Amino acid sequence: MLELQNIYKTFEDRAVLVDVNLMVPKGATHALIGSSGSGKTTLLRITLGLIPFDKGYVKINGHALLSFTPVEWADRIGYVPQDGGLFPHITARNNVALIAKLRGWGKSKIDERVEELRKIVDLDAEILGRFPREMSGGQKQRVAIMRAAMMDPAVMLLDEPMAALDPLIRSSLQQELKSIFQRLNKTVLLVTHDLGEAVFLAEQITMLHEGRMVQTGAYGDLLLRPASPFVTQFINAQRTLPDAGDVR
Amino acid sequence: MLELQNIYKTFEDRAVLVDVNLMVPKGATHALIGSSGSGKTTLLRITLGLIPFDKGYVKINGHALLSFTPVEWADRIGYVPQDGGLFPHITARNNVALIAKLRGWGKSKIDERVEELRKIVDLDAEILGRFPREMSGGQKQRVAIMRAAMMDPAVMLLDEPMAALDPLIRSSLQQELKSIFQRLNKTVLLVTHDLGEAVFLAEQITMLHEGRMVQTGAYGDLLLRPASPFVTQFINAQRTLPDAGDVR
Amino acid sequence: MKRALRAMSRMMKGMASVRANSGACAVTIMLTVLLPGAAPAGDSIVIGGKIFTEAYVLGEIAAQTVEASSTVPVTRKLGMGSTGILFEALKSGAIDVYSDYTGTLAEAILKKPDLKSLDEIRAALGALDLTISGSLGFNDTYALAVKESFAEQHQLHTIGDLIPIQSGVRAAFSYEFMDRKDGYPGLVNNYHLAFDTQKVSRMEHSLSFQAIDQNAVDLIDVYSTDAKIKKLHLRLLKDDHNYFPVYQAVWVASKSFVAEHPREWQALLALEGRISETAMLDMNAQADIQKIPFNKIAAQFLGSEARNSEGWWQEVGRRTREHLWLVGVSLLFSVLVGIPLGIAAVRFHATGQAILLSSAIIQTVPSLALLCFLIPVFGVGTKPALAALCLYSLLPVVLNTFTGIRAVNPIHLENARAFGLNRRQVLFRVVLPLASPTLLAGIKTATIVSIGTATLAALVGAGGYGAPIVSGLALNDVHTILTGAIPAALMALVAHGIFELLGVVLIPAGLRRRS
Amino acid sequence: MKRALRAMSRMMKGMASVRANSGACAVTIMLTVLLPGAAPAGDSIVIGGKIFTEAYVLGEIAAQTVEASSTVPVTRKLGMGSTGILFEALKSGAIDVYSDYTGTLAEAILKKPDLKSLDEIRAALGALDLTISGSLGFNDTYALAVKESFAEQHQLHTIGDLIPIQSGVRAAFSYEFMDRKDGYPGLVNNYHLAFDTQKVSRMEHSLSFQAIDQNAVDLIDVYSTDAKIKKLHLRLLKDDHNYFPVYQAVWVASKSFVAEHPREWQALLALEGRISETAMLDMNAQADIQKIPFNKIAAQFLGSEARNSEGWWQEVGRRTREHLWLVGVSLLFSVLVGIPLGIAAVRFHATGQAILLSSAIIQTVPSLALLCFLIPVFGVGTKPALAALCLYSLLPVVLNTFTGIRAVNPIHLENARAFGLNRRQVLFRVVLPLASPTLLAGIKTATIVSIGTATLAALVGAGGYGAPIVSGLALNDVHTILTGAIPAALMALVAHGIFELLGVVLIPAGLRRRS
Ligand SMILES: Nc1ncnc2c1ncn2[C@@H]1O[C@H](COP(=O)(O)OP(=O)(O)OP(=O)(O)O)[C@@H](O)[C@H]1O
Ligand SMILES: Nc1ncnc2c1ncn2[C@@H]1O[C@H](COP(=O)(O)OP(=O)(O)OP(=O)(O)O)[C@@H](O)[C@H]1O
Ligand SMILES: [Mg+2]
Ligand SMILES: [Mg+2]
Repeated sequence: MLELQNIYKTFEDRAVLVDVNLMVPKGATHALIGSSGSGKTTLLRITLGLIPFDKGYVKINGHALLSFTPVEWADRIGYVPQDGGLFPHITARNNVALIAKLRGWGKSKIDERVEELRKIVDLDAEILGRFPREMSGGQKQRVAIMRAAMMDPAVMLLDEPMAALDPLIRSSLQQELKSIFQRLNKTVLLVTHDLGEAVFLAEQITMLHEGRMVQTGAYGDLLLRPASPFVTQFINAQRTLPDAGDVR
Repeated sequence: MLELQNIYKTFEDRAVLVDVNLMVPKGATHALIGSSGSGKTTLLRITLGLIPFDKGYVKINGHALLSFTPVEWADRIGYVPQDGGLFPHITARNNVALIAKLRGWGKSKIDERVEELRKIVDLDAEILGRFPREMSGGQKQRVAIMRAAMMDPAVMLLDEPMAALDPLIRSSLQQELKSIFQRLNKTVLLVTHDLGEAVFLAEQITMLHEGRMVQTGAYGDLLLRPASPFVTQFINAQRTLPDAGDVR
Repeated sequence: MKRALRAMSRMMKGMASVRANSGACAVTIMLTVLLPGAAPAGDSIVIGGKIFTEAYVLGEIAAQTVEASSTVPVTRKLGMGSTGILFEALKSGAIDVYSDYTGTLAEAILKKPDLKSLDEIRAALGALDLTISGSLGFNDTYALAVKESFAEQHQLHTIGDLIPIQSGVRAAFSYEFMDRKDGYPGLVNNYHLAFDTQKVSRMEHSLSFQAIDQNAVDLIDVYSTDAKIKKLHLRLLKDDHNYFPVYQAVWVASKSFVAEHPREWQALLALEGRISETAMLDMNAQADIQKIPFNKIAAQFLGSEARNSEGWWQEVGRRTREHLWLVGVSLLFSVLVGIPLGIAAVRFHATGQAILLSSAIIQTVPSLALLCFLIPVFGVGTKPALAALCLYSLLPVVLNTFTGIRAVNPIHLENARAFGLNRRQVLFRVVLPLASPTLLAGIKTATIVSIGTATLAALVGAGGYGAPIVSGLALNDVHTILTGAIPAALMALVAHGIFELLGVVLIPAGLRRRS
Repeated sequence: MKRALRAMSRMMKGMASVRANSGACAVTIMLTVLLPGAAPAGDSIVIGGKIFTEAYVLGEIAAQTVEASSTVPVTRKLGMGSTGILFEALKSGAIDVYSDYTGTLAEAILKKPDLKSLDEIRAALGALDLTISGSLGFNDTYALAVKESFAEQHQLHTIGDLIPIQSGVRAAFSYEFMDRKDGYPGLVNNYHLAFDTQKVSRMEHSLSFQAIDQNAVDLIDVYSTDAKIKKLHLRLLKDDHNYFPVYQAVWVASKSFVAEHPREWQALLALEGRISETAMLDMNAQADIQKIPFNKIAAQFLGSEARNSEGWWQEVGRRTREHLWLVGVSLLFSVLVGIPLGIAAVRFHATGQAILLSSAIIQTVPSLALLCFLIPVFGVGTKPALAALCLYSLLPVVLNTFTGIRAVNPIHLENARAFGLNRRQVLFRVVLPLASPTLLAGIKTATIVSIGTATLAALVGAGGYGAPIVSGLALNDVHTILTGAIPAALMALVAHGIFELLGVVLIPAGLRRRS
């Protein structure tokens, strides 16, 4: 269970998060949507203990962030940064395997796990030997997902993890992730701009706007019982494909 | 008019582009879609003259890339790199205004133009004073679009320019861009994973797969007369929002 | 430790006494451009001077004479390296007047050693837009000296007086005097002397004073105004045949100075014939033996009050200016040459390796050896010191420029090109700003190493903090050493501070961390 | 230029003659750990020796004696800095045997100057696990010398023989001899001499030889085996009262050497009493005046063939090893100390400024002054040179480490923490690899500066390429200078190459550019 209580955060006197409350029960997937600059990434970084915040509590299973060492905390959480955040000086494989190595995993165990994840994200084996600067945007993003999943953490924080993927890989990866989350009972907090993705993966959705929570609820709530006109506007803005019938 | 003829490109003996041909008439917008790692970004970089290629021609209005100096060529083209590619050491405003300054524009002319663009991408004025590391993903992406448009180039190459934007800003920006492209008769090559975006902005769509062109045509052609089952698969993979009716 | 100190002091003396080195000729291109002789003259009258006792005394006399006759401020640039340097300085207007000797002018500047008379020399200098005064009254040339007591005993006044006792005289002559045609061989010829060659020995010049003092010898050769003549109670024997070449002391001035400041030049000319050999010898002795400050000696001679002796603060101030000049120029060099070399090393692979290698190899030449090798090229003084400092400051700057640039993420270069920046713009707008922290660290290393190495410059008479350090080491006087060492350390502190500030100004804000 | 060279040569000599410096005491912690006296002994017998002519000759004699009696290879470590250094080396097993004098052992090592007899001294050394041989046959102490001719004339053989002519004798004694209780004052007392004090003068030791040669004086003090005694045809007056302290030459060995190599020790003991004062004086003269190589002199003495003189290649090889040792240790130091300091400077702001400042200030102490200051602490030899090199190599490494780390994009640190790397892991897996190009450039600068600065080490007798450079400068012999300068430049070349390779190994492939 992941809990965020009354989080406040300012950057140089500008309030970026104001009284954010969030509760993701164990095994649940929660989506965070909202306008650009509304504080989604900042919220994930706070949850990870990477940046200080002004007020509030972050808890896992009732234990506060501060009662863990940074390493213990990080070991509980898998993280996909918004830009992938691969280390530039090591290969994709080493990016994925780094922590496992440091935790003393054997080589065969690591290789097995990497292979398993590689299949899930549908990446060519050969690409794992490359350095980040030699990969395409979507390839880097998939490696970042592999890295986050490597240690099989109980909690996962994903910051627009599939934004750079083509529809085909994206939808199959969404399928995979959904089944993994359910099968392994992961607690997941997912930031996405793709409402379809949010609805497909998450039971609950929280909409953020200018650092404040506008509404939390299932998709149906947002659609049918919007807390403000902005919610409706936001949902309707998603551009859909024209139907076959509308096309010459 | 932007022309790519018989482009071949290998990275360390791996073929990345194979016999790519593309023709974007003056004033037209062309979308490039395709799977991750299929060579879309590479194709844009080749068009810009940033990396050498093995075979083929790149032409603007019938004049080959090689008959221009790099600076002349770059002055004709506006570019949004896949990751935004802002210079980390200068502010957003300076990123946008850099070339204009170097080309000797007056301060008021620059300020006016920046303000105009800022409104189009719907960015807070205050954010222009920040450094890239102090901005959110979507904010950086909008600054990158401003920078590409700053000098009002005749040709624009956009590499997933709106991937990190929320649906609301994205759809309004798509509107703005479409009208600009039409009004100012821009020649545009756009890479996107959002089929809706491709269909909305571009008359013609080219689908790339593993470095080869699979099909070029209007959306209707791809949908109704797919060159291969992969095309259909790709289009259908786009996850759409459930209708209101399907929701509790 | 003590011996080491003593040995160093000897070394310094050896170097400082390199007197009229022609030098300053085969100047390499870059360095000449950077080294305009010395700081420019400006609105004051600048009195120059060479780096030995007599030149300091005469320089002080000139300065005080001008001060007494004029309202124009006077700047003293005494202790400059060599005849060549002073000559260049005079030509370029960096100094206005200094003292020299007719023989030296004829030989070292005019390269016509057979010019003897003042008028001939003045005429020849006229072509170079220089002029000289008449003789100041003394002739600083070779002379023969005996002990007063010995002279009394044998009634010796002139060289000719030696003839009656010639077979019994024990003489010690310097190597130079023995070897020069116009030294011993000509002398014997001219005066028809017949010494007992068994009793004539060659000896290091400084040892011969010791030898005559201990009555080991009776007759030695000296410079006619050497302070030791007085100290050891020697008597000079008159050269009544005028055999020895004439080294009349004169003022040397640029014609423009004479034209612009006729009153001051008249005041200097008024000193013609006023400084006798005895008077000069006396003043040299006061300086060398009694350690009376030059300005007091000059004031006493001129009959005026001494201006206040240079205080501690003034000395430190002057040393600071000298040291800053040394460090500043080499810093400028390392920036203007080192950074472009570093950039070139990145751009052209083979050339790059060559550049990196040469700057590495230069660094392996030990500083004393480098200074020794540079003296024949640049003479003594600020120039060889600057040349050495410049060469030493290259490696850190070149290497860090190279490394810093190579570490720039190539994606930024690609983007810069994509947006239409040309090579220059990519360099100045993207590459250098992004590499600036590493670059600045290289320049900082070079600067601080320079502050340390510049203390060696005193060995070639370039002044700076090295001067008190070197003389302190020579005298084994910790207080004097610290007069140089503490300001040098402080300068390093200040440099550190300045580079912190420069970091704030030069490193783009986007790269700095808020911590 | 010539004068500068001569002055330098004098300086070198002054430094090399610092003979039995106690030193090696107040060693700072870090450096003692790093400097184990010299390279370890290994499987060969190591003969040590101090840095003056006689010690070289005796060392060569010992080495050849052992070689003749043994199959164990012999290593020569002649020319080591000071008694203290040799003593430490002996204790640590870095050397096995060297030659010394009873008086020196009593004073400098045992600190009991009143121990006189060989047996007392041997007993006292026993407690330190050392032993000595009997006297080799000569006593290198103070002695009085007169010219042979003068001796003949006055029938002088012993000091007592001076009494009849005492009022007429002109004497020149060194300052040290005049001032030491066991010098002149005691001598006069002991022998009831009554010189005419008017005729006794104090003089620099080296001058007194000149003075007696020129018949300026009749009597001087000397060391009893000084080569000049022979050169100037002096006669030593017998000290038949045994007034002067005894400085018997002996072999000093560690007990473990005696136990493990009894045969070799016996061979050395067989030399007891075999080297007379005249023989030693003769050999010193051969070395100093005739410039015969030490090994030839020793071979001739021992009656065997000289082993082949060290060839050019061998000398270069040895110099290379010495130089590498100097550069290697300081490089190690700069890596082991400089990098951690640089890291600390990033982590703790105030401490960081202090670290950067101190490494900057160290750099401003000029090398000659630093060496002079380090001699009292470390003695002469490799240690002060290493200490100076280590201190100088800090700044580039510290500054580049600091700069390199600060330039790492903080986003990578944040990500590393997010993935659960602890501080150490962040440092070693992310920060240092990303900063490695800048770091490596700093180490490279430090190394190459060290290769250059290490040539100064010859000034304190630490060998290396500086030795030929320094003696070449002294002799004004370009060929000899190049024997040191060219290999130093080549070493810089090789270092450059090695750092290129290191770059390939140490800089993570992901950061390198394919160009
Ligand atoms: N280091 C920083 N210094 C100052 N302001 C910052 C910093 N980091 C983020 N911000 C600001 O905080 C706000 C929230 O940023 P955040 O990255 O959390 O937005 P986001 O919701 O993730 O947006 P996006 O969807 O565009 O990624 C933005 O206005 C951003 O400009
Ligand atoms: N510098 C490089 N060295 C080697 N291979 C490279 C390099 N840059 C790109 N590639 C490879 O070339 C192929 C095409 O890359 P490109 O970036 O063009 O793909 P893309 O179509 O833009 O993919 P995405 O949608 O994921 O951004 C990929 O397989 C990629 O791994
Ligand atoms: Mg974000
Ligand atoms: Mg791409």
